[in-house]
Amino acid sequence: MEEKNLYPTICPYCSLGCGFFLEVKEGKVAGLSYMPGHPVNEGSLCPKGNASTEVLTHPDRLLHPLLKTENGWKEISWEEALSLAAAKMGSVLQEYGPDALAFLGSAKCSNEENYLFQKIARLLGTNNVDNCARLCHASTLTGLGKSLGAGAMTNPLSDLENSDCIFVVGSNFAENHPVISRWILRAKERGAFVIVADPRRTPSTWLSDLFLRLKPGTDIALLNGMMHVIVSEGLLDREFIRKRTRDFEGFERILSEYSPEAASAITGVPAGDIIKAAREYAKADAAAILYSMGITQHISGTDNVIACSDLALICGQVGKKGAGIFPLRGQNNVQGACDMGSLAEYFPGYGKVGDKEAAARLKKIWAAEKLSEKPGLTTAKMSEAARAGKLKALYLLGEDPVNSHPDSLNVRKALEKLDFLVVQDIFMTDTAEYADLILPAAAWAEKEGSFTSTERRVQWISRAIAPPGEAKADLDILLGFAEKLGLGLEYRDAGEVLAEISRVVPMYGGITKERLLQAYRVSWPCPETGHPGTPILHTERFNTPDGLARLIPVEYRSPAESPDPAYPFLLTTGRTGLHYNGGSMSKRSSFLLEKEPELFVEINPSDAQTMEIEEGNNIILETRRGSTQAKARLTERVSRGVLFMPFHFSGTNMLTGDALDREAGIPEFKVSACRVRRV
Amino acid sequence: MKSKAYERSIDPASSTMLRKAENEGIETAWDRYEKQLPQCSFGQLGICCRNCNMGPCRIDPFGEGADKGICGATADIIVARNLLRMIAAGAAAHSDHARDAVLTFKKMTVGEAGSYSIKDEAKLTALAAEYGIQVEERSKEEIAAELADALIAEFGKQEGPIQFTRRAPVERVKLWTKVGIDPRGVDREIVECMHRTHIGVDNDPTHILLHGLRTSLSDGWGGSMIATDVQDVLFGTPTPIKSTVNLGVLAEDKVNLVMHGHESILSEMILEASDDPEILKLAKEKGAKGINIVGMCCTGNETLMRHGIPTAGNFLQQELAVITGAVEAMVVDVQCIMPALGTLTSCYHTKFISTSPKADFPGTVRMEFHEETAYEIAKEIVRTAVENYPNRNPARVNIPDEKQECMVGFSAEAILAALGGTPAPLINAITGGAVKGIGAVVGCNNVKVKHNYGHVNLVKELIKNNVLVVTTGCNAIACAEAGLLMPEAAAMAGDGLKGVCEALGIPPVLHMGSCVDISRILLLASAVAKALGVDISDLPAAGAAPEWMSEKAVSIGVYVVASGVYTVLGTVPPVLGSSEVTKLLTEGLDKVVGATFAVEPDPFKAANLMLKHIEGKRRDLGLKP
Amino acid sequence: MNERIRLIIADEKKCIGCRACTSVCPEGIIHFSEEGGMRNIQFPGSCTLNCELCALNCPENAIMFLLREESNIEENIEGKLGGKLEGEKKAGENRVLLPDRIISLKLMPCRKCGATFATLKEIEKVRKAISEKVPLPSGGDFWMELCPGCRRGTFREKEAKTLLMTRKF
Amino acid sequence: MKEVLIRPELCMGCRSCEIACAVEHSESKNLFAAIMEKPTPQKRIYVEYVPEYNAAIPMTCRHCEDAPCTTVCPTKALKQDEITRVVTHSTDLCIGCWACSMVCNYGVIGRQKEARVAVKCNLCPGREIPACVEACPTNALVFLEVKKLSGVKRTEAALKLARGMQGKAL
Amino acid sequence: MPTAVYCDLSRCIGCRACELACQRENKTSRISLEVVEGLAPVPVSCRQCETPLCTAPCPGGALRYENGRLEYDAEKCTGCGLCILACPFGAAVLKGGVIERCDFCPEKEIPVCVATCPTAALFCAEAESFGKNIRHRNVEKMKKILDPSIAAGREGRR
Repeated sequence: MEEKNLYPTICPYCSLGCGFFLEVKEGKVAGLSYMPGHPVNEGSLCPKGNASTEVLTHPDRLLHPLLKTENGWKEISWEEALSLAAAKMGSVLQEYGPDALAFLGSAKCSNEENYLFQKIARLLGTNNVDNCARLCHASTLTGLGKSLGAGAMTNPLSDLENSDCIFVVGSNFAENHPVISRWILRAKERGAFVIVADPRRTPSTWLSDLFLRLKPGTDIALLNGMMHVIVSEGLLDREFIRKRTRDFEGFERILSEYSPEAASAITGVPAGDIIKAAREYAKADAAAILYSMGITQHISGTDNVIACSDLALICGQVGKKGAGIFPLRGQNNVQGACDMGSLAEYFPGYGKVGDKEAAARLKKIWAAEKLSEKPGLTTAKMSEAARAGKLKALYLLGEDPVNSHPDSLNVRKALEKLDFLVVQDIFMTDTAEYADLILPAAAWAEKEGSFTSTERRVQWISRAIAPPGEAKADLDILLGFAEKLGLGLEYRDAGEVLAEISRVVPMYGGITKERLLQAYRVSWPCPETGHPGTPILHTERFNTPDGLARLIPVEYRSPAESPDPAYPFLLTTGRTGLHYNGGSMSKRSSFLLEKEPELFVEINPSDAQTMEIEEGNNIILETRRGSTQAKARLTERVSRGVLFMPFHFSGTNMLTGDALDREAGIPEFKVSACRVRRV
Repeated sequence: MKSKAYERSIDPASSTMLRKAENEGIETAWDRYEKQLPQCSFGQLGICCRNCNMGPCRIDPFGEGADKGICGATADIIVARNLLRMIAAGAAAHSDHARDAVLTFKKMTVGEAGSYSIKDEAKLTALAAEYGIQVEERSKEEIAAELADALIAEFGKQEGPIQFTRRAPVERVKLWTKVGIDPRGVDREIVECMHRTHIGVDNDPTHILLHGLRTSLSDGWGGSMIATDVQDVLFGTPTPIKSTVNLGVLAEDKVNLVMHGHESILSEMILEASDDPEILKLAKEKGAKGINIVGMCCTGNETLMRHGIPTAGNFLQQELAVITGAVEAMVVDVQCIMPALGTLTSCYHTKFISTSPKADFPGTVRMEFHEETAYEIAKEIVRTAVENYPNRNPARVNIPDEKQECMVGFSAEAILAALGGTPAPLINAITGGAVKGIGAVVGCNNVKVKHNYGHVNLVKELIKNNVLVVTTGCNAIACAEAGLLMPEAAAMAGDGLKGVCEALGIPPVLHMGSCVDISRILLLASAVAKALGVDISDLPAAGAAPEWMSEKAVSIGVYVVASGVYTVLGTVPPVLGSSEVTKLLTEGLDKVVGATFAVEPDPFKAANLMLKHIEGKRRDLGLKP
Repeated sequence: MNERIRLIIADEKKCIGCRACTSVCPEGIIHFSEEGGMRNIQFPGSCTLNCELCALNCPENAIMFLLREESNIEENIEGKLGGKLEGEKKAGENRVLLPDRIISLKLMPCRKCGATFATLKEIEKVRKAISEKVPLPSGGDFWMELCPGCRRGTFREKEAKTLLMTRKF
Repeated sequence: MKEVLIRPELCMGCRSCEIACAVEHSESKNLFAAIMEKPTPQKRIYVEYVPEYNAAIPMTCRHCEDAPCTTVCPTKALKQDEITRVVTHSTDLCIGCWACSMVCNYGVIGRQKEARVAVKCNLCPGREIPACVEACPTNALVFLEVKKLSGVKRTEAALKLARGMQGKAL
Repeated sequence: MPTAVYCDLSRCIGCRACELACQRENKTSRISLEVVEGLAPVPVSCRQCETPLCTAPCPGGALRYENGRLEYDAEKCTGCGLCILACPFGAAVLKGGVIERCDFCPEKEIPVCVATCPTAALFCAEAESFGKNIRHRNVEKMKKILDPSIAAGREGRR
């Protein structure tokens, strides 16, 4: 057998940060090997992980910088491309001021790249920088930030095995983060009680001991109902509340309206089940809450997150082994992109834009004369501004807003309206079709850099193979772009960028390339060299000024849209096990595509019967924003009156609304009123 | 499901008592056995180990579960270790019995054992000669004192052979030395057994078993043989005598005192005390026509063969004697005494008197026995029995009618005497083919076998085939009860044996004593072998223990085999869990000591195995088939 | 070695239509097609290849070769096949050129999905082989009437049924 | 129907049931002969140990209604009697595919290695009481109808109560 | 060692990583997973029967039961496909004249489907280990209903 070299790497798909080895033969990827020693996945990989190498070798990869001309795309040199980009952006800056520029970072790119990207934006004088975390977990940042002082997962995933009760709400982990099932099952083997609250009967619910089938968007009612039970039955951890939290008094009052019966009326979950769930959660020695986009992607997303946090706090289920709050992030570096300040309202390390002190600190390190003090535009606002003509130029780093953002018709309009659009990606996307300039980037294994997984684990990926064609590492492209802009950013490699990051971002203080290469498993906060990292947060104090967590009462609000006679169905969206987000990667895997080739909609068989829809029929779905066609899939997974569509295929987000969470600006992907008819 | 009384014993007297027990709601060993069923399979196969407190460990005999103990011991190791411990315990029982006899003997020589005296001077002189003790011009007490010291020294002998082992044919001794199993002092060997079986010492099954052979030899040719010979010197070497056996020997109108256990030291004194006029007078006063002393088990064998004292039964009849309701006192010393007697005697008027400093039981009247005041204590014991006579409830008395005459007391010396002072007639009978060979049938009773069924049928089958049977222990009593110990039983024998018995006026089954007296059988075998000029293993002889149960029997079995006698066991020893040990015992030992074990619960088939073996040996010796 | 023309003679009675010959033929000159519930195996009349892979791989020994030059070829063929073969005899030569032969075998439709999946003869052979190995009672080999896909499906459904019995949610 | 019911609180973990089962399903039905037999006799009851409680639980076929093992068995080697509900297994028909073992919710379908077939409890045909039950020294295994067992348990509980009351009265 | 790839169905989440891994390793996926009614995922692959029916009609001895396992010799395979017709599970397919069935990924330490399974539902083991696992799980369940007083009692017995 020929010699194959094994390169350790981290899966480029979701945020768990699973490790595996790339088999490289003669500079080409020959396959992958499992890594049983990796602390997150213990060698296992979900289907997407298994298909990840197909991305590297796919013929659709962008190989050259492309310029849009009247005769279609024209290959140009890097020199031309970067000069053009700098010139165009520069002229917009001159003509309309910095806030006519916007930068959309990528949760798929490394910490170093995101850092550099936002640094470029901020040095140019704008805070119009954001990333797709806005679409999934912005509410976690704001919600947990408010209550606990840190918007991140409190415990490592493997710690789930120490939990005695796992409460999963709004997360179909079994399909979206399959490896988590491993840890949940391990907890179950030890006798843990698993509660899953979801409107759909997903594979995650198969693993549960108690399934709460709530109506979409009624999470707060459920959580408040549970807390009502806990308070009225005296199951709360009074000592924890006294020592570690504040504002309990006001908090307690609001719960009185959420008796299990009242909660049951809103959520559709039997009152008995709410009581049972509350008791199991509160009585467990260590209980964990897992949540994901079923909590965050609502207009009440931030409140939903706070409700989860409240539940954990009143039961004292935070800051110890097996107990904590586990927001399951989406992208492989969504945590890192946020940490790096790829956010309109936060500097790197979560210094608030507008906070003089934070700005001063940054100015000093960056040797910048001044930084904008005005919070920038979030993704949705960018689209709005572009449509209004206020935003002129946009630099997209590995993003596909046409597919991944809600209300895609409006997104398309916005993109059309732009004067100049640069798209830096590895594949041609629907969004890239609108670009003026396309820059071919390197995929994850073709470059180096650090990535921060959902459990705050910072891991280093080394370059295993060269990028195809003329494609370049994002970092190199950005450095070239900055040079053309005359920003004078001089870094030799990602390691040097990380060295600066460790000075700028306090919790990365002790994280260096050398350290990550030795043991690719450091969890932040790691404030200084030699610090072992912090797998479990909040063990002693919370990250708030007084060290106490806040108990914040939240009220149930009905979703922005509810089914009505005109639009009688409630449409919810999510992911399937085989595809990933916009699908620009997963749909390029022949296998994944073969198994899940097209857009489908899950509909309850009895609804289907009423509508005379049969398995496999093409049906048209319409919302107030648009319509799309999909294959009907009849299944008991969804209850009557509910439809489910994955968002991997273009079409789904034509239907979703653009109602936003007022604090985090996250769109309500999860609930839309919808009507259905056969083709 | 309770078995019927007639299914439990072939002896009508015993069946009668079992029915009585059932009617009275009395529990016996058979009932307790049935409550134990099914018995633990791990135990039956010998594959559980409790030698350390990491355990208990056990091996799955069907290979699905554990194949090793915690320390790593395999089934083979565990079985071998357990077997060695059984041997050690059996050897300890015999040799400790012997020690008591020798110590009494020693005390007697210094005048501390008041009432004991030397009854067989000839044997004393012979033994002294064996030990090279000067006999000329010395008083018998002087000789005895020196002999006693020499015998006491045998127990703790660290190096060098036990003197009595040299009674074996030279070839045998050579073989033992070659294999490395020529025994040292029995105390040392037993201690070494316990050491070897401690966790982490000896873990090679063959190596362990070789020490088992050695230990058992130190019992057979040491402990047991010393016990026999010293008791002969003290109480007389048995000579043929007639008596009666079975439960019917209990007397309806006399004070019945049952002596149960193994040591003669006690029984001899009780016999003397029962003749005390004072006591006899008391008995009369209490309304009894006299005092009826009867034996039970091996104490029974001892008094039977030395004094013709009737014997009430063997091991499994101990409870039945009490159940007659006619026993005033059950006096026990050591070995094979069921603790159940405590509860049982409390259901009747019987006094359960324990006497040994070593052995006490629940529900006993304690009357500890010491040589210095032996007679006084014995008298006190008999008095207690007599005084208990009025408490007897005649309504509950039911003494079976069955009693059987028997001729007993064939010590090796007595057999020689019966043959006219030389083994020649026997040798001639064997070489001539009238007697095919010698069968040694011994051993206990065991509830797993219908009481006496194995014993009696096996013996009958052997004599029918012209095999002269020598017997000891519970088998001897079983044979006696079946009438096989009468010269008239020759009628049941084959023609050849019948002729020899009729000519000599002896029974076809010769009673050689208690279980400790199997040493007498070894001596007889040695004598015959020497006369034929061969090793014991060449003799047309075989052994059997059809109903064995005790650890003593294990030790006996092993020393008999180690001495060269093929032995058939009637109940399965706890070794089958190890194929290696089983193979060694049933095949491998032939290469080591020229004899092996066989297991055959069916007495007829067992007899066949023995006959086949005897025929084989005859063929090897070139004798007429 | 001279290129010799050999006649391929396939025995219609023996052939079960397994297609082993079609898959091993290095030149792919044995074809098969399925239509109208029949599987047709098309053998060329002759073959110039110096191989006998199709004959070697035929599980029923239904294929044999004859050299065209062999004498009394008609007899040979007739003798071996027990029937008369229609061949073209060239004038003046004792040679036969056989036309392409098609063996048509009836296909079995899957009882569940209706798709044909094997010839009746194949099924019969396999049934017999199985019953010699395991004494299945009649109807004990229900799966023989299903296509492999439906067998998987049936088994899957059975397992799923047992799983759903224990699954609460 | 009568079932082999388990009273874990009485189980000493002696594994007598396992051995009795293997012996009963041997050629000779005799312990000493069975251990030498080939193929090795196989038990169909399993004593599982619960370390936390230092207790053991014997597990054997429950003869489920609508038994999953019979559903998936392709060759009908596993069959359920319609009336008695006893699930039996024919070694002749078994092809050793272990589909049954995959769906058995109690994990009590074992494997005869040498014969390469499944083995499972057949409630000892020809015996009034299954060997395992008979072998149990503490009556942790009983052969009863479920209803009856509840009756037994009630009686026991009542006895316990009564004793407790007596104790107090004294 | 007659082992097979088994699935603990109660753990399977129907993610199909097994199919994908197998396809990557063996070009054709030899394990097939469908989610019945969207609720019950069941992977099907060669059961590695101990009395395999597929060997019965095999003419060339390419499939045979040897050394305690089902052996396949592609050299001897005639590609007649009769084995596929014999299999009750439809667990093998004929592709390019050879039989595609689970052979435990001989080049890997453990079959890739087992290695990749996120929930460890798939495992490669001897047949009897399956029952053992389930029994242990049942013990865990029964433990909860065991009377705690027993535990106390047993302590004394220990």
